[in-house]
Amino acid sequence: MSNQTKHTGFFASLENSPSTNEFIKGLWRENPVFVQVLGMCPVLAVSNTAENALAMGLATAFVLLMSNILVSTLRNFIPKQVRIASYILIIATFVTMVDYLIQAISVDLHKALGAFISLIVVNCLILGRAEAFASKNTIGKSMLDALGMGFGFTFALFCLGAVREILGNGSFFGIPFFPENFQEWVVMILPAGGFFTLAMWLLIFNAAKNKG
Amino acid sequence: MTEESLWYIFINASLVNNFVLAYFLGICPFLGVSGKMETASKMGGAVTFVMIVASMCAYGIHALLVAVNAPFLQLISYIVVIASTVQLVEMFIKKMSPALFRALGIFLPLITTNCAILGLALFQTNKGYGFFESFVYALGAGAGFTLALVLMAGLREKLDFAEVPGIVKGTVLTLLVAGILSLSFMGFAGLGSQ
Amino acid sequence: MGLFNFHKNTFKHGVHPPEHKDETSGLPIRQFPFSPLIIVPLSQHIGAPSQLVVREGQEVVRGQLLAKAGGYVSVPQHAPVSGKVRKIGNVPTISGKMTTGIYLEAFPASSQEVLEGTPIPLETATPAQILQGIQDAGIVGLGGAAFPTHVKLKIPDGKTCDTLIINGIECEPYLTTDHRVMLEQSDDIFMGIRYLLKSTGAKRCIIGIEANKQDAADYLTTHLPPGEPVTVQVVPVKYPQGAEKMLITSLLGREVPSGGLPIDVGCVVVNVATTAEIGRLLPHGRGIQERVITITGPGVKKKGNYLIPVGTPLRYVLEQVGAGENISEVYMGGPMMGVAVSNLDISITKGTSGILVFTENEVKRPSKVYPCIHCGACVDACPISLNPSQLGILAKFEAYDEMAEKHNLLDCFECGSCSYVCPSHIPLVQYFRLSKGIVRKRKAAVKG
Amino acid sequence: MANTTTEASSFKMLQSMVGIGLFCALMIVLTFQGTLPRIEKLKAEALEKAIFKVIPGMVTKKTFQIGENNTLTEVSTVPKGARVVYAGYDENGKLKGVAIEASGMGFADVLRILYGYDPEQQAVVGFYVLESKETPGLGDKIEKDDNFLANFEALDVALAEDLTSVKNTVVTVKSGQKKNAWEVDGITGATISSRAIGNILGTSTQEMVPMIFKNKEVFEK
Amino acid sequence: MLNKTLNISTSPHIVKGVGTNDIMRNVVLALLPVAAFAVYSFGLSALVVLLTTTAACVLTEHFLSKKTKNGSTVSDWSAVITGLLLGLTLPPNFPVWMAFAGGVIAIALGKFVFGGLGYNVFNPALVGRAVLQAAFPVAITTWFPAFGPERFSSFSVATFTAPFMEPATDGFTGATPLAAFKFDKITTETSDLALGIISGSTGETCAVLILLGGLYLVARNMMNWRIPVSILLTVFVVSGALYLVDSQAYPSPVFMLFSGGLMLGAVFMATDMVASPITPAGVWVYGALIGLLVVVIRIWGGLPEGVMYAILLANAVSPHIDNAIRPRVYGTQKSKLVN
Ligand SMILES: Cc1cc2nc3c(=O)[nH]c(=O)nc-3n(C[C@H](O)[C@H](O)[C@H](O)COP(=O)(O)O)c2cc1C
Ligand SMILES: Cc1cc2nc3c(=O)[nH]c(=O)nc-3n(C[C@H](O)[C@H](O)[C@H](O)COP(=O)(O)O)c2cc1C
Ligand SMILES: Cc1cc2nc3c(=O)[nH]c(=O)nc-3n(C[C@H](O)[C@H](O)[C@H](O)COP(=O)(O)O)c2cc1C
Ligand SMILES: Cc1cc2nc3c(=O)[nH]c(=O)nc-3n(C[C@H](O)[C@H](O)[C@H](O)CO)c2cc1C
Ligand code: SF4
Ligand code: SF4
Ligand code: SF4
Ligand code: SF4
Ligand code: FES
Repeated sequence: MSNQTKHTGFFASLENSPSTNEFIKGLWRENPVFVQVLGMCPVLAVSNTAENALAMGLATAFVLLMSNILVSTLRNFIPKQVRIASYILIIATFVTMVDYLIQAISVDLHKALGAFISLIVVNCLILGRAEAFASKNTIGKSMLDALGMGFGFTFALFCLGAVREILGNGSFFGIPFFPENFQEWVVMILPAGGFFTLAMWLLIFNAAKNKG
Repeated sequence: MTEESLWYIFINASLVNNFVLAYFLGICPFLGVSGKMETASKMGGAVTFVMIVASMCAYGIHALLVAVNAPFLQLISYIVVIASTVQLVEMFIKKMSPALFRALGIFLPLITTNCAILGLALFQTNKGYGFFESFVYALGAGAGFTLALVLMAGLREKLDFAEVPGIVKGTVLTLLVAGILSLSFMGFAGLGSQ
Repeated sequence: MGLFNFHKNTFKHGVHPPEHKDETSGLPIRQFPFSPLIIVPLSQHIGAPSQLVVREGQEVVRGQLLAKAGGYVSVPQHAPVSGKVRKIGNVPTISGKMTTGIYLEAFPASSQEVLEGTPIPLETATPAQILQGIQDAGIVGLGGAAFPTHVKLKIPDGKTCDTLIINGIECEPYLTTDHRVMLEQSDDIFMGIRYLLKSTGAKRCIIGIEANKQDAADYLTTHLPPGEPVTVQVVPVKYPQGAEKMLITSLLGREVPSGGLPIDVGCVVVNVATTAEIGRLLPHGRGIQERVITITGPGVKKKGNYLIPVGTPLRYVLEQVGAGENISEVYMGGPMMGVAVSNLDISITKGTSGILVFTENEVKRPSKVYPCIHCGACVDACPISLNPSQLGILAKFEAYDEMAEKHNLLDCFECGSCSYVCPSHIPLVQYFRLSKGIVRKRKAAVKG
Repeated sequence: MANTTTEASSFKMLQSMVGIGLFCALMIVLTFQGTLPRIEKLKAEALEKAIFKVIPGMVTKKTFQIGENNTLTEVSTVPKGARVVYAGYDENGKLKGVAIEASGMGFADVLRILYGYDPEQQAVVGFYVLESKETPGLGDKIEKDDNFLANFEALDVALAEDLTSVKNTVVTVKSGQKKNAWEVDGITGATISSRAIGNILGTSTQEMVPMIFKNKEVFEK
Repeated sequence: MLNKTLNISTSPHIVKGVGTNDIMRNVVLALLPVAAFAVYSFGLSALVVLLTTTAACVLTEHFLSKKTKNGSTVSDWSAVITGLLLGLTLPPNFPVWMAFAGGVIAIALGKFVFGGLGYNVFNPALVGRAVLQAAFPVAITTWFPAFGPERFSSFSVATFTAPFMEPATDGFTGATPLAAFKFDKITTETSDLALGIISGSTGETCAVLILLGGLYLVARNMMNWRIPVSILLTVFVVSGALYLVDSQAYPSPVFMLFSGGLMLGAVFMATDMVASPITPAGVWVYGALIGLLVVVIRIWGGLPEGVMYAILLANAVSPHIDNAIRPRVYGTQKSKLVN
């Protein structure tokens, strides 16, 4: 726990410098998953292994970054009435691109992530940041915001994926983590395990918050 | 593809592979709108309705995209067409049945860009369902979503009057209940496969 | 469940606490000694307190008016003994509040002759005159509620009373006053019934008696005055059969609507002791000065049914019946609904039907309260078919409005059956009393 | 859009939407075109790998489309919606086996498998799971459990005398109770999944094996 | 002169004797014969499983309640029931470390997070079992023959598996009657089923003792008889109807009643009042729902047995049953429904 407190302190000191603030807040203080509880579906669905979780997190972060950049660039050109429609268009475009890119990297990975790549479109984190931040801020700030939120999201997904894979599969990034006849807790990679693991991480966050 | 009877499609989408509890689709409304039974059942109705509309749209668009050979437009066209169709239907309902609109109205805009809706459209396309199969699939997915939401709401209303330890209160408790519900739904595994 | 709702000679649900009636039911009513000091509170009934008509130092004769009715919903008080008004001042009451009362010093040598008044002749009196006579006699419900009987007997415009029900149920454990009254005062009862039938216009009268008082039922049946529309009906033993709503359902299969009164289903319910009092007092124009009280419980040596002057201090009563220092709790009334006494200086009132004395042995109640385990015992006990379990949980979380709006809190008539059966020892009825008070206050605040 | 928008902003709206639309379309098409070759290549490789798995010893493959009346014609690309089988040959061009796709309901969802049939041995000679949502660590033993996979090294699907059906339908039996060459030894704890495989193979071989056997020469051309 | 400070209490001043802890203690009592038979038929391994789950539940309850409430709540005996019942639903050769984990999960996840005794919305023992079944599906479906000759002299090789390690599976795996029927259409003699001459979970095998325990509790008014009656009746009627339609494809209703965990579940687990509806009419609906789900899962589902899932699902429906089915309040016209 003392380790935990130190971390909070470390992050807190970083937050004092304004330029890093936009970045750091998404990692910890406003973590989209653990604090804001946004975009839960991919968090639960594709966090059954560390690899999937990381890939999904990075894909989401990429879309977030690109759409934040574009939205922020165009923020003075897009009329208010068609704002949301154009954001959706932009996001869908980047998601389609990511979808093909991942297919081009590995068919297996694409199969594992399934439809959830496409579902990044409706992840409210992305639309939310576009609407709440990028449409009002400069490109630089929006980039930092997107990176912070994106990495915060990836970090959270990774936390879930790591726990679920280690316990549920006895491995970490596909590499065996335990002696040979370790008994896997299959429940962890089942849907119920997703709920339980997320609940556990939230519990830890709550406890840390109450302490700090 | 094996022959899947319509009945099986329905059971599969609603119970065996429940959208919320097995596929993790629509988790946000599941966590957010399951506090009260009344809102939960209305939300369920609204989602089912939008699912059917979305499913029909997706069937049409898919046929069109196959015809013009432009698979890369799938996602973008699904989302745009579903969103605008729901908007149109919403306006239509507002005109035709103000009562129904009042019941579903506030939920409709929230749902349009919900991942359960888009997920349904994508899955039915992946599975290669025909028109009737898609319709039944949407009906089953909606029923399953409603069931999960309504069960959760009942439990949460009961838990409003329980001495839940402070640290567990809120989202954590909801997630734990969802986990146990998800375990319970595993009892339906393989239903219809025998 | 409507299909199974046929009339079964009793009401739904209820409980069967151990009766403990044998200890006193065979003991005839005996006159209790006069206490040297009698304290008559001016507020012994529901409604406005009576208004003094005597001064300090004045000498009064037994049965003389001490205070007149303080309004329509009020009754006068009469002197329980011949003696001297020593003081008019604050007296403690069972609720813990103080009220004005008259301290009477009994004349030690007095013959305690009762003063005669203006008789109310049964044959010639109009219903209004009978009601006036009942009020003037100071009669209130002796069944426990102490509600002025003449108010209850006044049939509202547009309603009719077809059945007069005489409540001889006495479902509270330990108590046997009504039992003895039925065995010993049948003439007064039948006379009272005549007055009541006349004043209410009812066509018939049913005396309801529980099966554990078969002797009383047989006695009354054989002595029924011929040609009069009076019958006796025996019902199974079950608490709270004596509650008027339950009794109406048991005898007639009618249900008093929620929030309504017995007259809404054409009934008036009067306790047997009240009836006997009416039958005894009205022909002589007298006022009520004493009543039958069962004194019982493990803490009492001389158990029995006593005719005790109203206003006798409780301490005096207990000393006379040999209650020792081992007593732990004293209740006015029965164990299910009676009120625990904190102060032995209070005195007997018209509403006192029993005095129950427990020693430490009986009050070693399980003190640990467990959470509700949803066993459903309370649901199976509640005669109103409420859900005490849910109400209890809501009360614990102070959701009073939800209790009233969704769970019919205000229909609870505080019989205590739920608390009695609850294995988790949750103070359910205690919660409900508080909650009802709060809900009523909130409602009043909204209205006001 | 019925509110008091002026001409100018209407025009601006249209302009920006069209602009964004064009930009998006461009991006998508570019990505699609850019990644297409590699995606196709990866997919083909994956398929190749699977076919290699189910037909031991094969070096080259040909794709045959199943037409109406069960006629087989060689195709170079798979037309949309067509049913195909893959024939595998060794370095001498000799037919080593035919890879057939089949599917059926498993424990959790539809199972899709590929199996290799050798007309010479009249046996199933290889097995590969293309798609499965069976429980990890349990149902997924059907693709990992060596004992189970060993069932498919030579699973008897010999034809009956009249050559129109398989003599003994493939079936899964309880673990450790395999007695005949056409039986699949089940997996304890994954009875349902392993039985599903038996059923899928039984149904598919009854349908496909006589047809393929009949058309043996088509492959050997 | 009488000079005594009196206690005051509010009415009613008497209470019926039975307390919640008495009820719970009696349930334990009623379970003991079942447990004893389990040990008799499966031997030492079963004993170890039962002791482990009970100890795990009691210890977890003790530590958690000590931390959050004012003092330990183990004295109410409810944790003992949870532990015993959990043990009775596990295979006799279940590894000890898994059984212990199950006990901790049953109390922590099944009871504590909801606020402890009286607040759990699911049956805690079954929550424990459901997690175990999902976590270790192989171990929990590896059965052990009853009345093995060496059952009192040696343990199953799986029993003392090192923590977090996979249990070795010995050659002892025998199918339960339900699995035998489902996969091989083999039925088992009814008398064997009733008397428990079969393999299965530790405590589910002897229907007669389970029924006797239930009768004892019903006689002492500590159990709601309507629940087991409505469950068993529904299973009998529905499976009987199917059997009449096609006696080849569907098992006989008697077989359905006496096989698997139905008896134990209907008598001791569905009757956990905390997670079941409270009104008599509601309880009939609840029982019928469980019965129906059991038949559906057993006959058309993928799993051979569905009692646990049926009860958990019905637990989840309970609040709705309580909400929808209310007795008509005295003096009101129709049952007051809250929408
Ligand atoms: C303010 C008030 C007004 C009442 N008005 C009437 C009435 O008009 N007619 C009547 O029969 N009873 C009336 N009652 C009496 C009650 O219905 C009931 O008989 C009394 O509270 C005692 O009954 P219980 O001992 O069963 O509670 C009234 C009671 C109160 C407190
Ligand atoms: C729970 C409960 C139990 C009662 N039991 C009796 C009883 O046993 N005998 C009785 O005369 N009145 C009993 N009452 C009072 C009656 O409801 C009713 O007020 C009384 O019979 C009317 O007669 P009274 O006004 O002459 O007292 C009971 C009331 C309640 C609420
Ligand atoms: C969480 C869970 C997942 C399961 N997954 C599978 C599965 O993927 N494949 C399967 O055949 N059985 C699965 N089962 C069912 C049982 O493990 C097992 O197949 C069934 O009880 C028959 O067991 P037997 O082989 O001992 O007869 C699953 C059960 C549970 C509880
Ligand atoms: C008849 C009866 C059956 C019970 N069945 C269970 C059970 O199946 N599982 C359990 O954990 N507790 C059971 N209990 C004990 C108790 O209700 C349980 O610990 C609570 O659910 C905890 O709040 C039972 C109690 C009774 C009286
Ligand atoms: S789109 Fe809606 S449902 Fe999906 S993550 Fe966002 S808020 Fe939740
Ligand atoms: S779109 Fe914005 S406001 Fe809506 S849920 Fe997402 S982040 Fe919240
Ligand atoms: S006190 Fe109220 S809730 Fe309790 S049993 Fe009596 S009427 Fe019902
Ligand atoms: S009797 Fe007590 S424990 Fe039982 S349901 Fe009622 S309130 Fe709960
Ligand atoms: S509903 Fe939230 S991401 Fe699916």
